[in-house]
Amino acid sequence: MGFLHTWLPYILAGIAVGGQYALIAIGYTMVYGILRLINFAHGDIFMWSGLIMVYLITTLPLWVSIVLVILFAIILGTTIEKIAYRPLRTAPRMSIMISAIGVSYLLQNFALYITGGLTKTYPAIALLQRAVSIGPATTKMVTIITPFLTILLVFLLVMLIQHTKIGMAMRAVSRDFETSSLMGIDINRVITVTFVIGCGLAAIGSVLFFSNYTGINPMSGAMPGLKAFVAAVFGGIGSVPGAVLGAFVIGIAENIVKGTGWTTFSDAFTFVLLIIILMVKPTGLFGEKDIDKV
Amino acid sequence: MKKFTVLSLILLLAMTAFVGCGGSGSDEDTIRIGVFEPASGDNGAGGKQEVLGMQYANSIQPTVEIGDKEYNVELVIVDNESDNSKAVTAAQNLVSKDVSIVLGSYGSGVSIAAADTFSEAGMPAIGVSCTNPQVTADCDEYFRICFLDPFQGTVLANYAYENGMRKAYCLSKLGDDYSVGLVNYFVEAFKNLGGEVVQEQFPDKNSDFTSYVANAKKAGCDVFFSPVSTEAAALIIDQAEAQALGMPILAGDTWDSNVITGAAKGKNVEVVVTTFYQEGGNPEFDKGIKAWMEEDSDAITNNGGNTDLAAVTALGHDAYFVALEAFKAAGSKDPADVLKALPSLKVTGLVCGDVSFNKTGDANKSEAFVKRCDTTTGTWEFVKKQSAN
Amino acid sequence: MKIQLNNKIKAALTTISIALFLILVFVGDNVISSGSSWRMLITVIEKGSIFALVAASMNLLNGFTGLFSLGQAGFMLMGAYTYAIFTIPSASHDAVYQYFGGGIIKWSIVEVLESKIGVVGHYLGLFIPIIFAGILVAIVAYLIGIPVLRLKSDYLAIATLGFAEILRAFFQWNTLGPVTNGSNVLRKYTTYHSAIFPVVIAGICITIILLLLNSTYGRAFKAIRDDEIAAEAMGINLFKHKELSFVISSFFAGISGSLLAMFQSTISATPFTTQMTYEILLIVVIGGIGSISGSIIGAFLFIACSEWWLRGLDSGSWLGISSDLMRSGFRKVIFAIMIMLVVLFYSKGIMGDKEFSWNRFVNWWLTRPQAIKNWPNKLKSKLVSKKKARMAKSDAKARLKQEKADSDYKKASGTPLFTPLPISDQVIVFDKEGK
Amino acid sequence: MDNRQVVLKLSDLTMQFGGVVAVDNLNLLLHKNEILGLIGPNGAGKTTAFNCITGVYEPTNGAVEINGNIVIENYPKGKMKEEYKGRNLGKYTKSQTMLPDKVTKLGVARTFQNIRLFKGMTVLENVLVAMHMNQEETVFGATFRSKKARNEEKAMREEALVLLRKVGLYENKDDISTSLPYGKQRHLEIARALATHPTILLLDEPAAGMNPQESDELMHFIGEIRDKFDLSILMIEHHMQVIMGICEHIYVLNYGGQIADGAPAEIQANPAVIEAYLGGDE
Repeated sequence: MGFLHTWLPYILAGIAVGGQYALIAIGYTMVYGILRLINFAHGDIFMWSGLIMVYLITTLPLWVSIVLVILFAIILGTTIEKIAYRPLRTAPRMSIMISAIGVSYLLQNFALYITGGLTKTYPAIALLQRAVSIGPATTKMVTIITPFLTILLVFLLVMLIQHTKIGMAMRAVSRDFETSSLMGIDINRVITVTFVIGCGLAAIGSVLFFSNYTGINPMSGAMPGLKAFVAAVFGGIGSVPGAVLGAFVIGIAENIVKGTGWTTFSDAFTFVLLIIILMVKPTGLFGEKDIDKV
Repeated sequence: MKKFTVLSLILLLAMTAFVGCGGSGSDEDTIRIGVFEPASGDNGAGGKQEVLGMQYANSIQPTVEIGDKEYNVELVIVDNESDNSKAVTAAQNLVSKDVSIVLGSYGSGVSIAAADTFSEAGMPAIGVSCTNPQVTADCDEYFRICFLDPFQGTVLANYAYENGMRKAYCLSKLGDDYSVGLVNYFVEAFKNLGGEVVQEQFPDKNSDFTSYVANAKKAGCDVFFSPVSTEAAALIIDQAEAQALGMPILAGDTWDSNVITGAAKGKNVEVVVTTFYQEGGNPEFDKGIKAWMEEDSDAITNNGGNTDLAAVTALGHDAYFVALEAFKAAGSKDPADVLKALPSLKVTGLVCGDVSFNKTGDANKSEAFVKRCDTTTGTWEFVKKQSAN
Repeated sequence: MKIQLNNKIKAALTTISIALFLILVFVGDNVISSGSSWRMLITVIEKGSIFALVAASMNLLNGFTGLFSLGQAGFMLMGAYTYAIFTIPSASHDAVYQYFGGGIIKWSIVEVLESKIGVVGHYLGLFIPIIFAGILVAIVAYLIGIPVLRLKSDYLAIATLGFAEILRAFFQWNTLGPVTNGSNVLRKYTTYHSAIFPVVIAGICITIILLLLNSTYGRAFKAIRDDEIAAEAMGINLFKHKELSFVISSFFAGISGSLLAMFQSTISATPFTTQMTYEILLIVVIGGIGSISGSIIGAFLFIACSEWWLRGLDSGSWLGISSDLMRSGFRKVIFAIMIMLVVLFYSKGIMGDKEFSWNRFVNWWLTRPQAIKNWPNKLKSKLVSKKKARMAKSDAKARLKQEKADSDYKKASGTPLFTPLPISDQVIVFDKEGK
Repeated sequence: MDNRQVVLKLSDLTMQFGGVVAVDNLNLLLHKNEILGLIGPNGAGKTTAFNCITGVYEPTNGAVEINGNIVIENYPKGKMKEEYKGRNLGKYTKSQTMLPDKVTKLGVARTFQNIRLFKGMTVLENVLVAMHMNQEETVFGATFRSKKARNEEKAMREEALVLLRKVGLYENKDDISTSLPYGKQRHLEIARALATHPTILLLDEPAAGMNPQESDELMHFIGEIRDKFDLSILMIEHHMQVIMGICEHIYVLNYGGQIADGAPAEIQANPAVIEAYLGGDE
């Protein structure tokens, strides 16, 4: 009981932030699955979703704003794919990754310009920010809602991947890009859908994340984005359940590290975890080994 | 073909840039004051508020008479991005724009980083709200018009101890000279008084303060001392409310900002800060600057959306007038002459109290204002004047 | 008509231009007063040469060995700290390490040598810590390389990025405070006195990199970049050569870090973030992946744009244009857009993978009048070919539509669209090397 | 029986990927100065066998012996133990692998089915890369152009040029390797392999994509280099004309398994081989 009393707040915080990382990580893992691209701009799409919410809420009602934010993220994501990734699809992999880094740089700097470099306060969503007590710990409602919502969304996503035609096409493309296109699958459509799902989930993640940590500045997306990516690698990049599991592990571990006084290393710890997993099982928890073709 | 376009573009850029830069600088009737402040990054909000004070001062007093000649005063503003590595080039940029004196910065880290640049160029600089002792300690060119962290730390420790707090949780940001320094001086003073402390640091770009608040509760502290940037402050206040922190949050001058009052409004938290200026201390100034801001929507945006005054704005205003006095005393706009005139300068009639410099170039200040946030109205209420003894 | 210069002329041209450049820097540094707007030229040259070095070192890894590594900022950080720690004068220790009782290293290499052998010692004291910083970084890189270099492309990138972040946290660790001053700035250490210093050091280092690349080892690196499997079949030990490239690259990154420390005159771990690595990478891309001369040009352009030429965009008027849009941050937006344009439309960068050559330069210069004259025609033919491509594309689209209709028809008549692939449960899996 | 010395011996070599047996119990002997053919329909496991010999893959079971020494040996372990479908389980108990560069250093050079030249480099540089492994000078000496490094570099260039002259690429020495016509690229690959000073040469479909005249030339060329460089050659080839023309002995694979081996005439008459080819796609 004493243990729980001490550690419950950290675990709760870890689960909440883990769920939010999970929603971002799905975007990374799916895009990587299809395009073999670390979409470095994904974290910034997440940040922009938060930023747009700040501007929308001043004139529009909450629910409309949330829907618009999700739409915005989807449009932003697919546009980036069309402009910055699609033309480079046949180029060497390094070029497309550099393009992703360039987009990330642009999104951050544009946010810097729009906000004037100031931190914006995320609008209070009463439902999410209400304080609740669980045993000895007091926390925000969003902490409780996040894991359930995350798991629900992931369940829906897995159903989609498993049982719909587009889901099947996605699996096929992730298996073998070229053969799939020869088989008559519309690759562009699959990629667009992937970005739609990834960015939509990131937008939902941004609502949850920024309701919990209410400051948004141009760099707000960088660290969560990086951690979500690590979560995706941890779980075996390409695997949706793996990414979710990885995200929860990283969220909880990070908070426990902070709780034990190693606060200097709370971010670095994520990377230590990453390097350990890459050394022990380079393909992550759920990833599958494969063979280089000679 | 491609190469040609790129190269000609580059050449064009280079040439025009030279022309563009070379064109300015020989205007006889203008005197330039360099403003070395962050407009982005961690301290962007504070930096902008500080610049507002200077701009307002410039609007009410746009000229200065040196000898018998009247000069127009022009502010040359450069963004140091709250980043120590960008600060050096930003400072060099200012120096190269033929300014006569530099004002700033808001934060200590960038000022320390730029000190050598100013020193090499023989450029006098007046720190506005950079409170870390290292800014002026080894730099003859740097002066400042605010109090110092050892003083502020002691004041805060005294306040805490006098109000029955015995165990303090101190949170600073990694790599931030201001918060690390102030926490250090606070801890020293608080321990001397017989208090007990728990110290922690959070990394750059951190936005999750849940665990730090939980740590403070776990350790059973009486006060949460976190003199960090306003960005982090809003997040800390938020978490304190969410987890029912149950102890007052104590901070230094950076927190004297409408960002904090905005964040704390309607929340069940107690926020106490020490600062340079209390709104209402000089009604004429308050009224003037508010009217000025209301005319300019950009100014309101830069002030964070309303006209609530931050102490740094008042300090910025004062810095501008100190600079004008320095010109008058020097009788010249040559940086070397201004530098010679500064040590013996005495300026009165400022909003944050008279300014004179001691041997290291720091202003002689003996009192700080203690303010508490009224969470129902979202404004600051004056508590007391606190001294170091 | 193509002009071929003989080697003697080329060597002479190179020597003369380097000498002229050094004289320019030296004279400029001493003549241009600090109040002049031309002073920024010297600043840009100083910082530019430091970034040229680190970009060249990154190019050695990314462009010549084909290792996508993103750890450069971490190694620079380490180099900067190593240099700073060993050159803080003993008199300043108490002031610098004010929270750590003056630190535990109470001496400075510069002072020790100066007291022993005078002025020569002072200058020697500047060089030794730089080399030492490079060596220390190289050793750490060697250790990091053992596990990390077994990883491929993206995984390698993310692991090196992770190590850079770990290094940063490590240097900020309070427990190491007596050495690293925790997360506080290090300052007061000895720096160079003339802008020519970083230019010369960076120049020497870049020359060494070029020499290395033109040796048999350089060829082996390029072979690994072009085709790992074929390189291995040619008897090239992949791991040994990757490690070699990684260590050498880190060595120079460490040296550029110590130069950066000298340039900035204060150093703290905070700015050495992933963002900094990205910026170095963008320099490499702008200059051309696989071209050292490209990295040098890229570095000077990047620094000049971000620190000097575009600054006007932030303050309301630039090149005589003024606009309300131009407020704080506008410079960076324009800059980011420029970079994106390079990445998307000039993906080979300024130099592609070619090095600067006098022959090409002279011929390029001589053909300019003709090229300018031909420009309208060229543009026209380009437009025509673009139009053709567009038409071909729409044709292809129509064909695709037809095919789809066919396949729909087939589907309706019972032939499956594609054979479902055997995919294990809910897991999407792929091979590492996607095409 | 062949009395020449055995330079390469594959014993029960088996390679299984997941549930697919790509090479099934291959036993093969290559004698000194012999030209050996390895044929079979597409997907028969020929290239996989090459990859096992050169260390690119780790075989699942079996051993590779070079010049009388076992250099690679393996047996099914871990998950593979249950999944293993091949034969001779338990016969091998040692696990010994060798990286491709080490195999090359032992004197086994190879070419690739889908030409793998270093695309950014000139013809001469491609050959020079292959000589790098014999360089004794350290990276330090090479960078700073020590006397030793200069001498080595000079010797390498001379040797490379000799080699290029021998394979008829001297005129193309400064061309970018990938700009060469297809046939010359094949020649360059062989020259590059020769530059590693091999005793055993593995050729993976050297005549692929060549017209009858070119492949005829190639056939003579292979015979020539065998004599000039004192080589033992193992080659995979689809062109029956080439195989039958120069090979002394032929092994036939189908679905990973070895279905026949013998002299060219025997193979041509072998019903199993005819069956495999008619049933296959080649």
